Amino acid sequence: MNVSLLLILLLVGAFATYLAGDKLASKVALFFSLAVLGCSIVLLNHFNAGENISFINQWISQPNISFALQADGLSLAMLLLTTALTPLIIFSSFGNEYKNAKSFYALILFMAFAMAGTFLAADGLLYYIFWELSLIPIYFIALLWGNGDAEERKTAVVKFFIYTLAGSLFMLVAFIYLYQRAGSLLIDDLYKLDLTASEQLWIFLAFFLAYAIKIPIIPFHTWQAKVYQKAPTVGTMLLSGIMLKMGLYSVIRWQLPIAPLAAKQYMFVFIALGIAGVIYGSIVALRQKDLKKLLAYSSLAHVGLIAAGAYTLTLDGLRGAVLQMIAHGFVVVGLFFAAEIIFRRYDTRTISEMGGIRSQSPKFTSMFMILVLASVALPSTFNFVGEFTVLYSLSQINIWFAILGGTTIILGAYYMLKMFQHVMLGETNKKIFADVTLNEGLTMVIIVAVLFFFGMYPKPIIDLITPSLENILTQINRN
Amino acid sequence: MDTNLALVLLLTPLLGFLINVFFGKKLGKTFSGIVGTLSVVVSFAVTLYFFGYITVAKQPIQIILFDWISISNFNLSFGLLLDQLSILWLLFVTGIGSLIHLYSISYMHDDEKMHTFFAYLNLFVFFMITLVIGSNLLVMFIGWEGVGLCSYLLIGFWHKNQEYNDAAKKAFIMNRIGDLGLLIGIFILGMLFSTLDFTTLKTAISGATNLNSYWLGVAAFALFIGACGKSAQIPLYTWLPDAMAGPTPVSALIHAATMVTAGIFMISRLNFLFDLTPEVQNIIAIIGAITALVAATIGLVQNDIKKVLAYSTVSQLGLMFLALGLGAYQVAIFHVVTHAFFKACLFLGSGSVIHALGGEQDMRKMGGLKKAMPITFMTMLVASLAIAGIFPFAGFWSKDEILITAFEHNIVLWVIGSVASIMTAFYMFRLMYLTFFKEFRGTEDQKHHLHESPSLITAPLIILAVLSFIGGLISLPKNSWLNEYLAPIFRKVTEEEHTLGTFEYGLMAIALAGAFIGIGIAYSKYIKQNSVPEEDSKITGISKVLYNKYYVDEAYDVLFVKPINALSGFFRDYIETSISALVFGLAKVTNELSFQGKKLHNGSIGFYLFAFVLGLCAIISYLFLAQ
Amino acid sequence: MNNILNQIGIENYIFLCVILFCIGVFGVLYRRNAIIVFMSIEIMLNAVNLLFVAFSTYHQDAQGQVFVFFSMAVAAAEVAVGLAILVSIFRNSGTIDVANLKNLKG
Amino acid sequence: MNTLIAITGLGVLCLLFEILNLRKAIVPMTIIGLLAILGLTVSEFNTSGSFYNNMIVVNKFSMAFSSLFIVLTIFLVGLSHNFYEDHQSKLSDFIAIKIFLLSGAVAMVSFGNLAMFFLGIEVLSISLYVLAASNRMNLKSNEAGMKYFLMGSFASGIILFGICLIYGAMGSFDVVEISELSRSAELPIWFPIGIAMVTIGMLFKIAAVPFHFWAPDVYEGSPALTTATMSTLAKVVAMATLYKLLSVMNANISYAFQIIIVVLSIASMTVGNIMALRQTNVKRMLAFSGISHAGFMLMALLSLSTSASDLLYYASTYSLAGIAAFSVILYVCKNRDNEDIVNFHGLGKTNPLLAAVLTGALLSMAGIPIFSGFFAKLVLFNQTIEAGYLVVVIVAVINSIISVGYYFKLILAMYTKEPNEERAGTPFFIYAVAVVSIALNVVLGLFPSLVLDLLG
Amino acid sequence: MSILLILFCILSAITLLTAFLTVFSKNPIHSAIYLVICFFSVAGHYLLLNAQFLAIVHVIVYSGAIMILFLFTIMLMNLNKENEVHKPRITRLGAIVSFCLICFVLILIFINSKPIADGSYDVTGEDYQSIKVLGKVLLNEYMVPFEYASILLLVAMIGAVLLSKKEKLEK
Repeated sequence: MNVSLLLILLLVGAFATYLAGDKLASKVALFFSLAVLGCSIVLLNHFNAGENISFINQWISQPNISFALQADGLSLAMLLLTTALTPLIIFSSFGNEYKNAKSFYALILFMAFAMAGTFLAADGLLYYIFWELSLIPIYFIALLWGNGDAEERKTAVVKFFIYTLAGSLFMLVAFIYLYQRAGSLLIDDLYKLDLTASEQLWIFLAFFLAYAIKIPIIPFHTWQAKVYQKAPTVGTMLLSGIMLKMGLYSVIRWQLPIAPLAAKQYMFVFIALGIAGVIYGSIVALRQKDLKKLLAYSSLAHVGLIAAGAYTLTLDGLRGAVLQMIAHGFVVVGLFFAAEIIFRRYDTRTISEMGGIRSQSPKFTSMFMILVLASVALPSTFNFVGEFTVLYSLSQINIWFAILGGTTIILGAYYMLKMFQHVMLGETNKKIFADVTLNEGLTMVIIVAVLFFFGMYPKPIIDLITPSLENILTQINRN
Repeated sequence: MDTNLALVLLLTPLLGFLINVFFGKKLGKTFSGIVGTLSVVVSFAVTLYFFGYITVAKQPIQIILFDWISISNFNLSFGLLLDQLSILWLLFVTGIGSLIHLYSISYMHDDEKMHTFFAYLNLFVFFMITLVIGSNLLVMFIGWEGVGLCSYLLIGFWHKNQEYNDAAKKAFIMNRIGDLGLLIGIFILGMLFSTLDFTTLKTAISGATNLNSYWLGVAAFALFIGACGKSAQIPLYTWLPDAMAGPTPVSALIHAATMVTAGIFMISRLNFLFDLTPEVQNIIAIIGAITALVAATIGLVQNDIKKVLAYSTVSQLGLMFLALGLGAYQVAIFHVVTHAFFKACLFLGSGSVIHALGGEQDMRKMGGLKKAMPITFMTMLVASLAIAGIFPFAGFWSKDEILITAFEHNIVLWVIGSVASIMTAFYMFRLMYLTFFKEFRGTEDQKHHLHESPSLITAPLIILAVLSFIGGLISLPKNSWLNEYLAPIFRKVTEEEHTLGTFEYGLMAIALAGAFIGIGIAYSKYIKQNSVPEEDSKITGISKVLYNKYYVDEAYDVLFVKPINALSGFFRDYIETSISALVFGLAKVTNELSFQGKKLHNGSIGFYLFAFVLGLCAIISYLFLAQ
Repeated sequence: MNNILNQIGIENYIFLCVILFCIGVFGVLYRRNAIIVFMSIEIMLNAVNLLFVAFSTYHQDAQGQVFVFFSMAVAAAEVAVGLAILVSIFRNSGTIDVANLKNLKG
Repeated sequence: MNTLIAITGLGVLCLLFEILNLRKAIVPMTIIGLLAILGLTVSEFNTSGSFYNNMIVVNKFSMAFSSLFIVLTIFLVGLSHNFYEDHQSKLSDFIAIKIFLLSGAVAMVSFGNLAMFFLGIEVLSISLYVLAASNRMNLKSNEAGMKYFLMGSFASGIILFGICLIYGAMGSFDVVEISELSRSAELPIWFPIGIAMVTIGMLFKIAAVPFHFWAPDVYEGSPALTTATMSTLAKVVAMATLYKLLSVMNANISYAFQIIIVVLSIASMTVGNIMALRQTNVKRMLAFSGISHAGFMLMALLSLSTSASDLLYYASTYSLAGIAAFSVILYVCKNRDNEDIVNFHGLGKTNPLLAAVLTGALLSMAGIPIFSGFFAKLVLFNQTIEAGYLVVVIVAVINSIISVGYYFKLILAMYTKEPNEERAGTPFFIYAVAVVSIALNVVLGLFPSLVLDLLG
Repeated sequence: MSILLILFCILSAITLLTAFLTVFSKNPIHSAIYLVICFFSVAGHYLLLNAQFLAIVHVIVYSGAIMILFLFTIMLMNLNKENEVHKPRITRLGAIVSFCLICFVLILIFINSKPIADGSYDVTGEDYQSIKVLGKVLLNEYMVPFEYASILLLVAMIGAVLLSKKEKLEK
């Protein structure tokens, strides 16, 4: 049993969903995504038992490209994030009616396929292909099932597509260059490369462009808010929950170990950029009028911190970044789902048109509150574990980084609570807010449970990722 | 056994919380109140057991539950530490907590969300216990933030009122500013000593030979900022008066007796650290003294009964910080305990008044309640005397110790502390006079309904009044049980035992005299002259400045809130759009190029061939002439 | 047998052909009448044919002359097709002015 | 050699079918015949040799490209059935011309003598002139034919002049002799000039900047199927021939010449992509896209000795994507008087399959992974960086980004706009061609080694 | 100056002059006539180079066939008038500039090239351009191109027919 099974299952799932027809599509998709989740848990067990679950096979002889899927702790953690969030996201969409549902759900599974592939690929080209492949489904999901004015949406989505593609193409050039040097794109061969400092810098920058746009790090973030706003919530969840983690994962997996000298030399610049994102994102989020846009900027702030953590090149930084990635994945999905729940009832995403929901649905309020609190990294939630570790690593580099990055806990609380106040509190709203349905409640409860469980007991994840991060760290420090 | 009991101690409030959250509505109001109260009472009982244990065994109990967070240079486990300090805190947290829960059963009975209220209260107790018994800084931090959260939830309990929500938000954010400081302190400590565990930290610091005093100072200062946030010291105090928006029991429990003392707890916990950083201690003392004075001055003119108590709380906390800064931890703790008694009593009493008046909090519309509410009056009088520092009430002893310590260190601090005390006496009795004496100034309707509160309310009041009266006994000069009890925690506790000479008696007398002066002024103004504070609009001069709290809120608004919001608008409207325009600009440029290029492709064969020939010539001449 | 180029020189032929070729190019560019443009193209081809023959003599090799036959065939074929197109344009638009062929642009 | 003979035979057979009144059998029989020829070619793939005094040289390169051309012609013939429905009486002529065009193409990649090369290119060109102008009642078609003819003849003149100079320098038309001589002796300057002029003539055929001006006009004006032929078959043929010419006759390209190629490649990519942005006519847009692809393919000339298989791969993917795209265009724009982008509105709703095919084709051209266009660009970039021209690759990358802009314009039109009217009928041949070609494209993407190792 | 050279010069002068006149004449008929003269002078060059067969073929094909085709077309379209509108000045300027440029560049290159042979050219003494030899080369070595040229002509024929044939309106 190896990891390729997962990918096959997802792909088969996508086709099956498409063939199942509009009525059954959502259920088939859920079934397959759950199957994949189960499968990945089984794989995790195999992995923990020390079995080899990699899959490496020659694919193209000239140039020498392998179909290499490798799973270490880091990949598995990200894979689990993907496979756990996918059924959640699919399940969360059960309250909505989508036209042409079969394509919709098939695209979701296809996207999960591409993202899982990105996390597993151990060959540069294969990785790149999955990376690019994940763009297409989200492009269509955002374009066809999105909301708001069609023209505006089109502009936003196309901008997003071209922008991210632009970044990643430079990564491709870097990969080709690396191929010239290494004669192979297998990650182990790339790690072994002995590049000069200037080569490393250029490669680092090429990678950075791709990742900075995907993550996004300011000032490459301008696509984000609009797309999050315009995409259907499912798309936004996929984007923010999993897809932007691809960028962060790639920083750790590809960028840092391949070009460690550059990473070390310009560490401060990139940390500073990440932290600037934290502050900037938080401040911009303060006065957003659209709920989804606000969440988008909050996401910008959070990933800025994660990126800063990753660029510290310390074990704490990397570990904190990974933990925070997973935590943020769950929280942000939950938050966007909350926005969707409100949208289903009020038919608006404008904050000023909300308010007074708490007296109508206390259950929903509590769950939303918990998500908000998790998002501002209240201790005992999973986010705190990540944020604490990241901030700690920043403080080891320079205490000012920690202080500036730490403003997230102040500003984050400010905008999140302000949002919560205007969305949920106040005089009872005149519009009717039906209580959350079982489906919605279940989704929220699962997310909340995950956040609390790993907030108090992150050890399984820490144990899973630490060896591989240590391995990467030795690669970074190899010369 | 100990582990299980400790878990019972910790988890019963959580259980109460869960029951109230999930089944609160079905249980019915009374029952949910009982569940909430019982869960705290159980904790209290367990605490008593531990108290007994610790007094006998004198050995702290340390429990490690599970590994929590891994940091590269150390592991953080989720552990509990039950030593003298934490058990002392637990005693009044759960003890007063039980009383206030009891009180709330009656007080909140008319509120439709009573089960929610109890849920939050239980949650608060749970987090407070976590804060107190956490074995390392980070577990403490869970509680630290958790109580902040509960404070937020309870201040905004009446969530339909956006002003209350604003207050709640403000409290949370102010606290978070402090929390950042605390985190920074934690980071530095972790970096320096590779541990955050209190016991190992203590051995590490005391055992270390060449300490980096700079970083140690920074750490201590950062931690102090955290304490400032939680314990409402300058400059982070403004949230506490606003926090009175919450139900009165909350004010009593969280914003007077327990949560706001967390800062003092933390500093006492880390006394070994602060002892090594005298500069920071000086800062603490100065900040504490200034806070005491400033808050007291503001308290002089407030008309909202709870606001007066709130500023009084800030002022008293300032005094406690003054003591902390002077290294007299046990004195500060003594004041914490007595303050918990009388301030809780005052708040609950004011709650009783407010309850009777159907929600009225403005003292200008009260008066003459003495007859209608005798028990409330009596208990509040006792508490007021205690806070004013009248012999032999509890406050006298604790406050006096602080002032004596201050006098020993720095006369200026003593003067400030004394002035603050005099003011305290004044505004407390201003409150008493305005509320209970003379004629009732409210509406007829209210007058009609005036009544003494039910026994569920008065019983806690009486207990607390008694405690306020006798609380001083735990640390009498010369014969301090408290100092002895806390001896294992504080290094210098024995050295600093006061000698009780004439000098000290003199100071006591001065303090007592000051208190009487304050009461006297209040008496002459509000009983003799029978004056009632003016309408808001008529307040002028200094009192206007004071009434508006020195305009600190406004200043903060102008200095921080408005700029950040303006910046947000600026970022949103200009920076975002211009970065976006930059990206779009590239697209526009290419598009424009395309448009211009279309003119080049004009459909004329002649031009096409001309380009062909030009290209040919260019290539040929480059290849064969330019070489 | 004497090589005629000994008396004339291959360069002269080259220059002649180049100039003739360029006149053809010039004609294509200069005139708007499609027929004349065709003729100019024929001039270009003829210039090359002449050069072929000259080179054939230069190398004393028959291949160059053989190639001229192919070139002629090509020229004939091109003219046939070109004139057919021209005729249909003339039928549709009544003009053979190439400058009027500007419907397709942009 | 057999391939060439068979193809010309098939062409003549086509004409005979008309005489024998077997009009209905023409398309199927031609396809069967072409398949047979394809089989023949593939079966002889590993036999190499020269025929008839070195007139035709058969090797892997020529066989591979010939097979590609045959495949493309099969598709084009398949599409003819539907396209010439209303021109039944001329069907045989059209098909025959296409077959002869194919024979010209095969001659061009398997020539051993410049005479064959010249005749081949003329057969190809003349066929295309005729096809471009073949909608005789349509002035646009006439204009396209005229423009193509005038400029094409001009280019033929240049090529002929080049050949003449090569002959003058070498005294032979035989490429083997020429290449031997070019290595050994001290060359008269005529030879490089001749090479340059032939190259320029070929650059015209593949529509590289600044010799590209004809392409958009002619593509736009020609009947759609002819445009398909030009943009797929003709372009690929010209590119392969140019590659063969340069690699066979002139193994050591001078540095200056490489600079020229770099500049032209960059210019073609940039101009093609930028110009395509504002086009509303789909054929015109694809013309500019074709120009940019020509620029990409020119990169193969920077590493002549090693890039044959890369070029083959690029050519296959590009032309297969082109065929797929054009088959959809043919379907959509049938009975419309233009190919405006408006016609594509709502295709995603009315005909999801064809919309998906077109999307796939465009994504392949844009170089999005899993479609083979991506791998084609990849191997080409790889080759070019290896040759040391990183700049070209970076410009190419920037151009790929720009290209997404207009490819997606079409995709957006299909999926986000409301359909304006129903399209009737599901012509089998068009569906078959569209699906098979895009499927082949994807298969090439999944197994690039199938093609990349062919010429290894 | 040998006679041959003088002959060459005269012929060249005629060729170039008539070529120019072809381009410049306003009347298409005149152009056609000048072109015929030009072709004849090229045939003279062929004769000068001793390629008699080619000269004759040239006259037959060009002057006989192609030119007649041109003339037919001109007559058919009734174009024998000087009705051509003058091109805009910029176009003419462009034409002249490109003419000068291409002439200049090409001639400069050829002048720059080193002299091929100083006065003495290969003389093999073999017969290489009699009809017999040409026939042999054409039908032996160049058999395939020769055959293939027929395809070319066939294509041209089909094409011409295709372009001018009227369709029977079946539907």
